[in-house]
Amino acid sequence: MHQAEIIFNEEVARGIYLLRLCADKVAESANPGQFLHVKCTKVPHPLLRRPFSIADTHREEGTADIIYRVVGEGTSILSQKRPGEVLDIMGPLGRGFPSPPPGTLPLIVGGGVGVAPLLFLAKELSKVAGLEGRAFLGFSTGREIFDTEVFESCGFSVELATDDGTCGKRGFPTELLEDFLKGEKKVQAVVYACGPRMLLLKVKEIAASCGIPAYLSLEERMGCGIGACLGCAVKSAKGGYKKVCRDGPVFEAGEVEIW
Amino acid sequence: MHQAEIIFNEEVARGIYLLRLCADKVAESANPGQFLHVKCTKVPHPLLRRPFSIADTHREEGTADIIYRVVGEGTSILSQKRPGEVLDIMGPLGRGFPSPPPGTLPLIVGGGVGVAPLLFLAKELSKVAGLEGRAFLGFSTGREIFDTEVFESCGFSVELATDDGTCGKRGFPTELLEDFLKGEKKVQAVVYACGPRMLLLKVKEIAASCGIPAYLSLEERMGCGIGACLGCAVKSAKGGYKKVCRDGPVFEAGEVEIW
Amino acid sequence: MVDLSVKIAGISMKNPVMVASGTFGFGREYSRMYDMNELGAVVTKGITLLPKEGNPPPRLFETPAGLLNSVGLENPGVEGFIRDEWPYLKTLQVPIIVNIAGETVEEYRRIAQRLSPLEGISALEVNISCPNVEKGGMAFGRHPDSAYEVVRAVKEQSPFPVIAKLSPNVSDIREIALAVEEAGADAVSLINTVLGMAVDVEKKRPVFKRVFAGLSGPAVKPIALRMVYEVYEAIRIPVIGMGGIFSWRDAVEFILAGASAVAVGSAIFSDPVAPLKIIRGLEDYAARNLQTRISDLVGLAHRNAAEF
Amino acid sequence: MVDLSVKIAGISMKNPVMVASGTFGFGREYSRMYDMNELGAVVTKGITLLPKEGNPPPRLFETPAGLLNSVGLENPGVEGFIRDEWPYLKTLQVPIIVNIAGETVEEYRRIAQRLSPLEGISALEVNISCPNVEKGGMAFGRHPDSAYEVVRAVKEQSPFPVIAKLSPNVSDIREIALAVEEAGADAVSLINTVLGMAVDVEKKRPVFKRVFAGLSGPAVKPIALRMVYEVYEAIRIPVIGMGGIFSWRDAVEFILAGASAVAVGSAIFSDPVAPLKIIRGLEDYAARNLQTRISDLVGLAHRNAAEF
Ligand SMILES: Cc1cc2nc3c(=O)[nH]c(=O)nc-3n(C[C@H](O)[C@H](O)[C@H](O)COP(=O)(O)OP(=O)(O)OC[C@H]3O[C@@H](n4cnc5c(N)ncnc54)[C@H](O)[C@@H]3O)c2cc1C
Ligand SMILES: Cc1cc2nc3c(=O)[nH]c(=O)nc-3n(C[C@H](O)[C@H](O)[C@H](O)COP(=O)(O)OP(=O)(O)OC[C@H]3O[C@@H](n4cnc5c(N)ncnc54)[C@H](O)[C@@H]3O)c2cc1C
Ligand SMILES: Cc1cc2nc3c(=O)[nH]c(=O)nc-3n(C[C@H](O)[C@H](O)[C@H](O)COP(=O)(O)O)c2cc1C
Ligand SMILES: Cc1cc2nc3c(=O)[nH]c(=O)nc-3n(C[C@H](O)[C@H](O)[C@H](O)COP(=O)(O)O)c2cc1C
Ligand code: FES
Ligand code: FES
Repeated sequence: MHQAEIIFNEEVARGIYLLRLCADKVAESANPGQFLHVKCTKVPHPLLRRPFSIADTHREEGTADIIYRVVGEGTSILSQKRPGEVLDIMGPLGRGFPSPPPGTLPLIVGGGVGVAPLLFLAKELSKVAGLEGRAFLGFSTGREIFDTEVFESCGFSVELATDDGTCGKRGFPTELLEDFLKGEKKVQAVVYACGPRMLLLKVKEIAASCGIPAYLSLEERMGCGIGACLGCAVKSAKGGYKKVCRDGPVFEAGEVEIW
Repeated sequence: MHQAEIIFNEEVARGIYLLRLCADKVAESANPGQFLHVKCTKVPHPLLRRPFSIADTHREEGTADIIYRVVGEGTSILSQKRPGEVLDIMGPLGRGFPSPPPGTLPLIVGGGVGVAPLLFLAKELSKVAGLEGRAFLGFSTGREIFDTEVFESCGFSVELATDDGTCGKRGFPTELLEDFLKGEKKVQAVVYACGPRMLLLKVKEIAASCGIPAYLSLEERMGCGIGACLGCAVKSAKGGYKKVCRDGPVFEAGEVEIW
Repeated sequence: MVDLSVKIAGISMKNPVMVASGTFGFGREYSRMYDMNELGAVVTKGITLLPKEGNPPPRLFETPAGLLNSVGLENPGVEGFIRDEWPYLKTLQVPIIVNIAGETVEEYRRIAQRLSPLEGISALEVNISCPNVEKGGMAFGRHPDSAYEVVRAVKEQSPFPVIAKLSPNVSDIREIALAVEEAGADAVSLINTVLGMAVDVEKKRPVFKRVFAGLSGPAVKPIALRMVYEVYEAIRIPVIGMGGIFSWRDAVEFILAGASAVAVGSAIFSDPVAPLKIIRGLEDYAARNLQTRISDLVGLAHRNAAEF
Repeated sequence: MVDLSVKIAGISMKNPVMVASGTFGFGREYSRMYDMNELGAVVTKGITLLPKEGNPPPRLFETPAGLLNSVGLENPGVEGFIRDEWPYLKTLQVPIIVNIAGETVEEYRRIAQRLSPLEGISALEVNISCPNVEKGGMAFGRHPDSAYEVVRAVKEQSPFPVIAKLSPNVSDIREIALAVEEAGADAVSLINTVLGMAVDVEKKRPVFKRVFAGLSGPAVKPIALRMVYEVYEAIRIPVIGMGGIFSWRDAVEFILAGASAVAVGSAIFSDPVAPLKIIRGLEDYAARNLQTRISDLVGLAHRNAAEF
């Protein structure tokens, strides 16, 4: 647990906010795919913390970013916080994305605000000299697109899709992934995905049918955030349940059942 | 019910805020002693509105003021609101202070933030040409004093008391009232009081023993604010209960039991 | 166009949103704020045989997302009601449901009798669940036998439909619901307040003189919803759902759980026009979900539970 | 200096603040965040005879100032507990209370038997109040006879003090408290979660697969407090109070209402160090109120209620 001062908290695309925290412990140790568990209020309602993926860190400045969409009470309270206010956070929590084996092509698939942890991933991967990758990113509409240029600056070639066709291809980023994989026979690749459940389901299918590994960042309602309450269950492929907060949020696609 | 824009909301003394609303309906019709029932949040907690006495109105500008002390969740939420935000208010509600009969001397006794409705009263009374009055005001400490000069500009001579003696006499404003009344035999006066329960109790006693009428502004926990829920009961001298929101908040001291 | 009208226990309402007893007085208080005829029905404050002065202050205490009340059924008595409140109420175009309470079965019977000539009453709501009085009230609603007796007695006297208002402070609310159904109730309404309390840590004593008080508001919604769901499966007469309804979403939850109509109580204190907003929200919801009649949504969660 | 220590049911605790079962796992999860030895006691997640995989997601749902859970007693079973969790727990300097649950009286008996050699267990907490399982759990806690039977069986087997954890989903919790006292319980703890539910208005079905779930958090505090107050008057064994404790004020309310110790549950999710803050708050409160022993505050609200 840390008390982290807010440095920046602004709308970066329609309904999407970037929040930058002064949190050197997080900046030092966070891995892409890990999350922060954020207390939005001091009063007894809403009761629970909110989990958000870490979207970036700056070790030198000791800062960490999250990018969130305003969807309910917690995120709307968050969006009203101003620089200088202090946020109570837990983290970095959970297990993040594994690095790709040398020589494999990282394929990133992100939907909406699910792009957030993939930004951090891309930045980390770009530290490997000469790394190239592909990013397939989907948004509802042009006005909700954010930060796609970051992927480009990290050495990823970016393809876009929007639900309404206002930008990039009309459709889903999984279709872009499929098209790409159809073209490349026997590519040594690994998929990293985050987004709505349907997206993850589709990525799992595609990866399985192409015989390449896929790492998915899952979401589940959370209580403790650290494996104590057993609230954030997801069905394990081997029977029983994994906990998103402790065993994930990133899982190898074959480990879990997505329904 | 009105949606009233906040024009001003600042700390005017330690822990005491002045909030000015753009609310022409209130400004037109409010009488001193009436109150506004203010919704502090849209979410289900805290559930109830908060009642605050009207501390001033400006008919020309269409504004109304409340002055509040931050004591709990509702007032602390209020204190964070900024100009431009819109507040949902009901009011003016309740029955205010009656005017003094011609020729009677108005004696104002206020304690702490209880001074708020008395400011409005003093301003209204000052509209009667040549009116003179006395104001006995008490505060915990010097740093919590606000707006006493307003009473002076309204033709009241002001005497101060503080609990800790940092300003004016060390003690309570009711002692100032007592001292004054001791000096003036058979004065034709009427007392207006607002403040903590002990203050009201004492004022009631003093006024009774001097045979002068006293009007007290009471506080009780409120639900509806308009007489529907029967929540804000105060024991009537005649048996049964009066409702602070509908029959008050201002009562003639003899009407109610203060315990 | 969505048809919001519902008919329950013989009462035709233009929409399923009522105001809960005790939170809307006798209507008059809110009449200056909006047109009450837009409501589905108005339920009056509880009426007893003789006037009741109610409990000493404090009567209200706020809790997390909730409200404790110990009003203690302050009311003008049935004669006072007929003299002072009914003349106004009967001019309204909205169904009026009169909530009644007694300390003995005989008292319930006599109130019902005394009200029976009042043409224009749409139904009696029999409060066997008030936790804030010394005698009667909730005591009747905690046992199937006494609940049966009270409802039976009222039903015998009343030319109007009878709604039994149930207490949540029981092990198994279905038992009570079955008993009042058997006694002839035309509908049940639930929940009344949950027995709770608060302690004043400075004075080191209970906040309320009567120690216990009734908890209402959003805090109790999950409990109320569960009870509506349970009761819907147990009985055949319609269920009127209430307890913590704050927004149209809450109202939809109750309807899907089995409520044919809903009542808004404590939320009115937060927003007097909450019932009207909820009516509009219901209409939009039904339209979005391609329902032409709101009544088609009643109990849908039961049918869909199987699909999990 | 305030003496915060309490001794209840033979357990010596350095302060009266425990963590509630199921909200603190087996302690280890929080051990990196602070020194657990500062707590009054640690209560483990509920243990069953055989491992239990728990309920399918979703298992949690937030409600106004509250939380519904349908974890379904996921746990490694008593053997798994002894193998994987006990070695760590026994190294702690804080009293460990093991929470146990079963589907039959026989299961409770066997778990108690299996745990009896574990030197260092401070007490067993017998969960007869879990609403999230198909069999057993709350079913036992809703009737005095079955509550008696379970507690009796555990008490016969257990060399450790036995705490009976009561369900709030009953008409009269005093009846159950009396039954478990008679069965030999050394203390009671209350409340477990209140039976509630939520409906997904988009999917038009219950949020939880098992439909009903357990409500905890500040929303239920007034209910829990009332039950502690009731039970304190009914029995002579000590009461451990819980349900919605969020701040030291809440803890004080429970203590004044009659709790000899308190447990913090859901609030830990909001703030893992809430229990520590509450301990400090209690200490300050006692000092401010010129109490040298926290135990002198227990039940004070009863004595002061008369003074109203
Ligand atoms: C590991 C993880 C990482 C996440 N990363 C991000 C991110 O980077 N950016 C972002 O915008 N969102 C992210 N989410 C989703 C985010 O947690 C929810 O949008 C947020 O909790 C909604 O809170 P609310 O109060 O605004 O909404 P409400 O709907 O009012 O929340 C009600 C309750 O449901 C929970 N909840 C609602 N939606 C979700 C969800 N999708 N997943 C889990 N719990 C939910 C809330 O936490 C809360 O307990 C992540 C979720 C998880 C589990
Ligand atoms: C007619 C009337 C006029 C008032 N005028 C003023 C004013 O001009 N300035 C001012 O600072 N205060 C005034 N008060 C008191 C003010 O309403 C409370 O200070 C405020 O409600 C506290 O809210 P909270 O959420 O900050 O405190 P909390 O203690 O968290 O409130 C909890 C609950 O208790 C109620 N409550 C707490 N204190 C009081 C109180 N003293 N009287 C009534 N209800 C209370 C709240 O409304 C709320 O429902 C007035 C009260 C009444 C009845
Ligand atoms: C202040 C107050 C007074 C009430 N008075 C009555 C009453 O007289 N008769 C009755 O049957 N219910 C009474 N109730 C209970 C409500 O009608 C309703 O059942 C309960 O409050 C739950 O709904 P809510 O959470 O929407 O308020 C009262 C509730 C409140 C808050
Ligand atoms: C996620 C969760 C899991 C729980 N698991 C158990 C359990 O295994 N055994 C038990 O007796 N109580 C269990 N409880 C109930 C708590 O111990 C406690 O009685 C209840 O939550 C009320 O306290 P609170 O409002 O402080 O959370 C659980 C509660 C929660 C929220
Ligand atoms: S959130 Fe508690 S175990 Fe994952
Ligand atoms: S607050 Fe409802 S009657 Fe006064």
